[in-house]
Amino acid sequence: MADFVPHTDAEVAAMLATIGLSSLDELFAVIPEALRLAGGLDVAPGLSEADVLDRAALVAAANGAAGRDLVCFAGGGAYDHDVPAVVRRVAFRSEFVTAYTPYQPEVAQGVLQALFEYQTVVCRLFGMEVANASLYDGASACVEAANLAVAATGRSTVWVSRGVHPHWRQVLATFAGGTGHDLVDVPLVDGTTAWPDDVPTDAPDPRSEGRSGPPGALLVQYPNHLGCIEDLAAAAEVARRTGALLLVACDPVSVGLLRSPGDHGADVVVGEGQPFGTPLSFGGPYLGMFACTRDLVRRLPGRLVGETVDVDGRRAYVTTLRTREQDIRREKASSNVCTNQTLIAVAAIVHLGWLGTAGLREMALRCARGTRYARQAVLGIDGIEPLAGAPVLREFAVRLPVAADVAVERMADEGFLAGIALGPEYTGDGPADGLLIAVTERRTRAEIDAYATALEKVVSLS
Amino acid sequence: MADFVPHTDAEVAAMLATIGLSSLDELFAVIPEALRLAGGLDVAPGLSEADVLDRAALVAAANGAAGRDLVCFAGGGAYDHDVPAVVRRVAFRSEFVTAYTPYQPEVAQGVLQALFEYQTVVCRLFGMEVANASLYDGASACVEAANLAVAATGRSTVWVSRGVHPHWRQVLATFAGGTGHDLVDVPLVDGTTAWPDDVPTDAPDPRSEGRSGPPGALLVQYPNHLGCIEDLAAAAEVARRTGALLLVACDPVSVGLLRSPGDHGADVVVGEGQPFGTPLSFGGPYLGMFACTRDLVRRLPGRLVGETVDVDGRRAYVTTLRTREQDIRREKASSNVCTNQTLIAVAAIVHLGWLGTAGLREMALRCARGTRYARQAVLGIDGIEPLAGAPVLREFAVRLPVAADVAVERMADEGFLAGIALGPEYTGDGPADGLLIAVTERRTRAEIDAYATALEKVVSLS
Amino acid sequence: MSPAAGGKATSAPLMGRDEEPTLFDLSSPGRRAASFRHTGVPEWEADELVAPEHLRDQPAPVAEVSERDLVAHFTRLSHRQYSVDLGAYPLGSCTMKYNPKLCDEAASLPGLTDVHPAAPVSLIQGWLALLVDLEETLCQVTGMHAATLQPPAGAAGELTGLLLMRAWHTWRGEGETRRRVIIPDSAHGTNPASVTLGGYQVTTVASDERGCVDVDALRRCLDHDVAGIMLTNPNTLGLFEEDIAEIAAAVHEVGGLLYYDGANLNAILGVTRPGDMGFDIVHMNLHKTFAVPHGGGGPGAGPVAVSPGLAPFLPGPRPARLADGTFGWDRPERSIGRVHSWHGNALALARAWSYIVANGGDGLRRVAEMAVLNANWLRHRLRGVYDIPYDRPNMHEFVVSATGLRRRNGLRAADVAKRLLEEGFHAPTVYFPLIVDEALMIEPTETESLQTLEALAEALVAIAAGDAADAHEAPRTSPVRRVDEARAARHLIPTWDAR
Amino acid sequence: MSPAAGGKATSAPLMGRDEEPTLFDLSSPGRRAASFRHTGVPEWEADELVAPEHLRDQPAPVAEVSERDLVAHFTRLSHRQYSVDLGAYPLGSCTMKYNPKLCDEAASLPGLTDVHPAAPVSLIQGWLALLVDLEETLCQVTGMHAATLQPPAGAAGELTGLLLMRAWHTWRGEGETRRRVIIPDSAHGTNPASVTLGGYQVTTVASDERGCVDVDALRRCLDHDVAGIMLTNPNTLGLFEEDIAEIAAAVHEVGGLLYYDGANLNAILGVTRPGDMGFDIVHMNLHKTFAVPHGGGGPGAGPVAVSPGLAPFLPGPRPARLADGTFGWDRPERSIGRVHSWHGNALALARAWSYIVANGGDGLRRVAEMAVLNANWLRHRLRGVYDIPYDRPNMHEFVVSATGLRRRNGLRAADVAKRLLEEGFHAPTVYFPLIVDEALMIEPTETESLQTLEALAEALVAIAAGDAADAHEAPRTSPVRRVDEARAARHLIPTWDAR
Ligand SMILES: Cc1ncc(COP(=O)(O)O)c(C=O)c1O
Ligand SMILES: Cc1ncc(COP(=O)(O)O)c(C=O)c1O
Repeated sequence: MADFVPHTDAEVAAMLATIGLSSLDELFAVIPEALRLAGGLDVAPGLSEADVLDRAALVAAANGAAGRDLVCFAGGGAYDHDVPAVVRRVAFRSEFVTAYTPYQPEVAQGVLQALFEYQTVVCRLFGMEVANASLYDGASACVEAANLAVAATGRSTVWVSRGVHPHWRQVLATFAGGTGHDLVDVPLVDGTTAWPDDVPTDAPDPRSEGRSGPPGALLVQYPNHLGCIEDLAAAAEVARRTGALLLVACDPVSVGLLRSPGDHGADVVVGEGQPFGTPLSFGGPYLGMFACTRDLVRRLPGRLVGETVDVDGRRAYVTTLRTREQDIRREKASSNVCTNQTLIAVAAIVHLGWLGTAGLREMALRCARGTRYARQAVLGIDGIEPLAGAPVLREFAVRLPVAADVAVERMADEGFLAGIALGPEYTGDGPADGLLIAVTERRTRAEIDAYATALEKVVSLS
Repeated sequence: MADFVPHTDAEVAAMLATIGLSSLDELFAVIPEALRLAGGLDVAPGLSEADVLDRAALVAAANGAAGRDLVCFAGGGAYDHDVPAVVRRVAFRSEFVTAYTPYQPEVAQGVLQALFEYQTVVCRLFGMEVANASLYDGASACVEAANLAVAATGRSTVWVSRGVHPHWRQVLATFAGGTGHDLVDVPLVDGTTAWPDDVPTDAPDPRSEGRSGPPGALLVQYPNHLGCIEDLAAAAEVARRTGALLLVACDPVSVGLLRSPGDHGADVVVGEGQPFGTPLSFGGPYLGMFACTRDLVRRLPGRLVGETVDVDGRRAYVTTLRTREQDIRREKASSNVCTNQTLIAVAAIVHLGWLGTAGLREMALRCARGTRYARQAVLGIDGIEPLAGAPVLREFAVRLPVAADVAVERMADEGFLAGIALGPEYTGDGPADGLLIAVTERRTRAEIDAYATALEKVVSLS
Repeated sequence: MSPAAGGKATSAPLMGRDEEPTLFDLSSPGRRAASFRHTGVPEWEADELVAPEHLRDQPAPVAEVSERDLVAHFTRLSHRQYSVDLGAYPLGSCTMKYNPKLCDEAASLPGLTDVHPAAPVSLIQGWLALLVDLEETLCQVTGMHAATLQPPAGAAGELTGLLLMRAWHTWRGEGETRRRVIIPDSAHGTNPASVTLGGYQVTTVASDERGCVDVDALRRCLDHDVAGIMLTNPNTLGLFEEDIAEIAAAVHEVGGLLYYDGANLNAILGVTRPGDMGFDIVHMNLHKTFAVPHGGGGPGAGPVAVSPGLAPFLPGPRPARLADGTFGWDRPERSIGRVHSWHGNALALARAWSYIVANGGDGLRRVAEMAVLNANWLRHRLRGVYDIPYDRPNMHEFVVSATGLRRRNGLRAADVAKRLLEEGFHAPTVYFPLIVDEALMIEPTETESLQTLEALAEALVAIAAGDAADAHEAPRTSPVRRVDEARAARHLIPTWDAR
Repeated sequence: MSPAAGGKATSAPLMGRDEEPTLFDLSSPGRRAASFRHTGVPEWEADELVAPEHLRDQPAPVAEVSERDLVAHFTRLSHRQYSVDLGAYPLGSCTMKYNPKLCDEAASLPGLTDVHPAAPVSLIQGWLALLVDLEETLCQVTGMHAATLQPPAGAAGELTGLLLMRAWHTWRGEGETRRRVIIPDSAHGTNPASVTLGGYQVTTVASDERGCVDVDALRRCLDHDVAGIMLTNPNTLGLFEEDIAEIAAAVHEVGGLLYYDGANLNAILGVTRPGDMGFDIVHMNLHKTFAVPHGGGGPGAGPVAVSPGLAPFLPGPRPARLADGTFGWDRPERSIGRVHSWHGNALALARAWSYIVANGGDGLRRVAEMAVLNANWLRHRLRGVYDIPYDRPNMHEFVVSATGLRRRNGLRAADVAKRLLEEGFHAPTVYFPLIVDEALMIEPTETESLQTLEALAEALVAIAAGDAADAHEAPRTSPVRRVDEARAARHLIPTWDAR
């Protein structure tokens, strides 16, 4: 079995002697007899390194991997982008991987400066002034944004667009169980959020649902879960009118082409940073991006790196405004985030640095081109209709003539991960026929053509 | 296309201006017009990183890889050992990978110390006093050993056991074309070298082949190409009697169990270091190990790292005895080696450090056990006979009832790389029925059983 | 200003002590590293694809560097960063053990990394099997019944656990009446923060002179408005709460639940289990006990395991072993809902899984034994040099105090920490737990050798004998010296553009 | 002596300037890292497997360290090592360009790394295709007809080339009469060494005042006992041998062959070709021109390309494209035989292949252009500060001399080199080529930016203005300072056991 403990028998004996014990069991003498585990753990004996890697390989072989087994057209916050070699070779250097949170800045300038650069680029993409060093994922970033907004406005109602990723809304709901926030669901009309004033008269006014007060925040996704580009100007206007903060969950790739949420007046911009440097990874670790305006900085959740100098006047970085953090504020803290996703943020800044200004735009443009091309091909198939009319960028939703989950299963046999089957909140009471299709810069014309051909075949089976 | 040149157009223009040129073409004005390549290289346009990796993956898919596609029983100086993760993660850190030869020792202590440790372990394994920082491979190490011995003894005849890897003997022959060494082939009898005095009277005495004088060196492989353990004591005795140096090409894994060549009185010990830290790699880069006695150090080819101190008295390492080297001795040099295989030596010392004293022994023991088990199984098959009677350690040769290359092809269909088909120098004038089979610590009983079953099937086909 | 020189290496400590330029300093307009694959997709222009009101006027400025400069920049930054792979990291409460390289490799297999989280179950049988196996093993290790692997860190696990507590009380009709959660004064800061975010009020219970929960004080806090108690055992002083059975009984008696903060689980692997102690909810920090590397501040993984009664409330969907031997998703009956965008920090979970498979049951117990042996040996070694406020057999860590030193030599805990950097070790955790004055919390972990402990002890002894003026200069060996934290907060520069 | 502390990091320059213990210092009897897979093979004892006369009495001592200490040891060593990935490396003649990370990845695909070199052709179609493609491309780049990829480094390529020369002359019946090979006095040391090992005598031809081969002097050397001439063009001064056509004609006229040392090929990629200049045999250093990293001293790859007449002599077996579109091995008719155990440094070849595929024809030309632009710009920038003995348009590198500096300030080339380390750059090649006094040979390569060149120039200018006493102290920033090379040679300590 692999063994990572250096102690030789002689050393153990000597150490026990030093501390006046005669057996290892005596180390645990303070533990009441009744609580001690008799017979040891019922966990299989350890394996050698080679055996562990063989077992892992068996497990890995039992999955359908993008690239290896499947051509991926699924997205929904988890995109099949190319990750350049520099990310794997540089961001995952062991100094970054095996460091703790930078508590001793004198010997942690590597991580600190990388985070400072990451924060800078996050702000540039989102059009914001401050960004934190990361949160867990897109969902937790939404939760923290809502918490911030409620605290800042003193209003516990949050209007949440149904265009926000359903999982993120579910996570918001879970944590609202603790905070007591009142989440109000705002429907989509033809693909984009119908804020109360615009809602057709026959739709229920979310504000009329009883217990809700005026909103402390509006949360909208850009582009939204159906791939549609939300009208942020309109959202900002509603926020202004209601006195709410505008929270935007923003795809960080799309802003390679789209105007930034900050430009539209967003107060907090969050996002899922997975597209930068992180493979699909079965959903994690991903990267919660979080940025806000400067006047909200004292409510910023998580860690923040700032620039300063050392005693000799050398430029240096350090985690700052720590008085916001849970280890100092304890029960008065407005966030409990401690360990975050620093390494994933480092991977993101390496990937972003590789992309550069022109490359990020090109990446977004290529996603948009592939999406346009695929959308044309897919909508050309008999029986497939668009699910929403609003313009899209890198993802689009369609209605199939068959149940979407069935189509996805069949498409897997054809070598494609066809997309994500949409839930009834998007397709209504009818058949679950909604499919969300994402096209990244990796997808070739030949792959898209083959996809459309396969999809045509698959949906024509009864 | 991937582009590793940083120059922007503006920078190129500015630089040209500084040096007083108006176009890039003018940089090459000194090249006579007639020699300039019109129309550029007929090499396909560059590809993006992702496209290059895709192309490489296609190429890689067209091979039969050990582990992925085949269970490997081939050896012959290229063994399918487990390489622990530490080698890939630590030896291939970019500081080691992207450094040049340590010309500035003050900033090259990393490579230098690693090589010093490598040299130490090579000496310990081989029972020698000095080792160099590596040569290209097993073959080049044999060539350098022969060159050293000829120079040291002033005799240009080298007796080469036929038990030495045929490729290595071929390389010896190639380079003897330049040096003019007289290589005398010494046959095997029942698997081990029959040095002249022991040669049955009906075999030709190698010394009687005319032009050859008394040998400057004897070169023997341990264990030899048929896997047999040579009697080094006997070889040493012949060397003593003839006044030749004893050169041993030694498998560095086998000496985990076997007595070291130095123990038997070898003067130079070389070896193929691939088993330590280097995957099969289609044959390279591998690692030429080279060690000798202290009194031969001034003839040691290649680089040598020595311990010293810096001006403050700190322990430090540096390449030493550089006056032996080609860049200083020029035409008087006895070796032209410059770039060697340093990184592979670093990988070897990391792997060896991981194995440790007990682990190296265990690795050798496990190879020997697997070999014993496989040999019993294979020799239990009808029609398969041992090719030689001498005891073996980690590899063995058999005679099949079918041509060995045919068996290898058929076994590939069964998922095995069955071994290496032996040439007529081992099988004689009859059918080419010799197969060399290696068993490493990776091979499980189940794999060996399946191999034997498949082999039985394969040899019973007509 | 002209761009900085990307090939100048004086910021690598090997070469000098200069500042490392930022990516933005290194940028030259028009320079780039990226290349994109050939796809054959029609090359529509941006304005053919996006309506003008949505289209950016200018590309978002990122940086403009060559791949060569990018690599050199981050390589030099890495040389400015301490890590476990360079040396010992006795950061109390953080369990900075060696992270086996084999776990890196296990978690980077394409069959694990390249799997979409929304793929149908037929395509994720390997992942589901791994997660179920990990969940079962973690339950075995903690003595619990079922677990969720979704929480991405310890604090997320805490909050998940508190929401489970709330859901349970609510389901039992006591959602409104149970308003308080008890926390010892030695608790980690995330505990009270999580309690607050869980919608509870914090009641702090004092530690007694032994450094453990004062059971009498605890009894005085207990009432039917108590939802539960959060403890870590061994506690943050590294001491085993010997009265845990009594505590559990008392809390249970008033209808409260016991929450176990698993940050210190490394001490008791295979020795005792939270479930056997009476805990109802347990989170684990896989990035401590199970060798998931810390990544400079994450990602980690904070699974939460529960007793049978709480299983129906776990977040869903949960990976499940189906009757036919395949794997699928299961949504617990009364689930509190998702706590993660997908299924948790899956690759971190895979690392932990591989670590457990490598160690096995016996290996895990040995981990605990050696962690505890190391910590006790080191405490003995430091006796008489540092104050040891609770000088009795500890578990995986112990806390010393610089109070005496401060009085005698003027050396504060922070000075000891900075001096230790000069001696080639990362500093212990300082000023935590809050109940110890000038605290230095030392956790050597099991992967450090006796010789390393001895060297660490020698360094600490030498530091204690040194003088304050000298220590205030420390560290003098690092690429930057003490940084001006006050200035960072006062003149906040959170981005390059804010300079 | 008790073992050293594996977790103390003061030898990492981030943390201090201490010595790093060796693996042997770190060893503790009985400690280990290795683990072996479960195989189920019967566990015979060693003495059941090996006869007593062959069996070792004691295990061969290697080292006894934990995986944790092993990793920390080599990680710290890596921090004591300069590399391209840290900064510029203007080491003349070595072409220390950035090695793209994508090439690392291409060459680590299991389908390339895990292939046995003796596998039958049916199992190596990918490898053979790659090698054939590489060979064809290298022929295109050099203007040659056929190539061998076997030689594992430049010097091995040289010797291979000389043996080809010999085989050709022998085949023509002139094996005995052609005894000399001509080499310019500016040649790299491997050239004369290879000539000697090739069984030839070296005739040195002087360079003229322009730094090029003195054609008249050459003519005087030429006779029918000349087997050939070895040149590099651009030569080691970085100057293009403009008279190459004349040289070629003269050598060919006496029946000699022209050998091209391809170490400087980076300068002329896509611009001009050795084949077009009249060369018959060309070796390439793929670890220079084609971005194979140097690995601290190898592995490299030194393919040799030849004109049609020499192709039948190439080492075999050669990878070949067969008539049916598949690939196989071919043994050239009059092959000199193998020059490598297998097929050359295959993974290095794969790296070079991927580099060429990435750059393409146009990219390779751009490489040459920018390499030459950089070198010329830098030469201009250093004018007036350093002596430039051959101050005319250079190619990819140029040579300056510290002769004047030495006279004025007492600064030698070695001092400039050591001071440059303090300025965050690797030193140029010093004291080579031999024909320049106090030579500093500077090759910036194309992957360094204008800003890096400017910083390098500033450093060199500042150094030239400094004084010798100060420079003699250099380097003061590195973990060790000037090392005592004389002592290393005098009291040779080649292993730990020799201490
Ligand atoms: C005792 C204790 N509890 C909880 C936590 C929080 O864990 P995390 O940082 O993973 O959120 C930590 C770690 O910092 C801890 O030490
Ligand atoms: C001009 C020249 N020729 C030949 C060589 C020898 O190449 P290698 O070191 O690969 O053997 C070198 C490199 O050192 C060189 O610079």
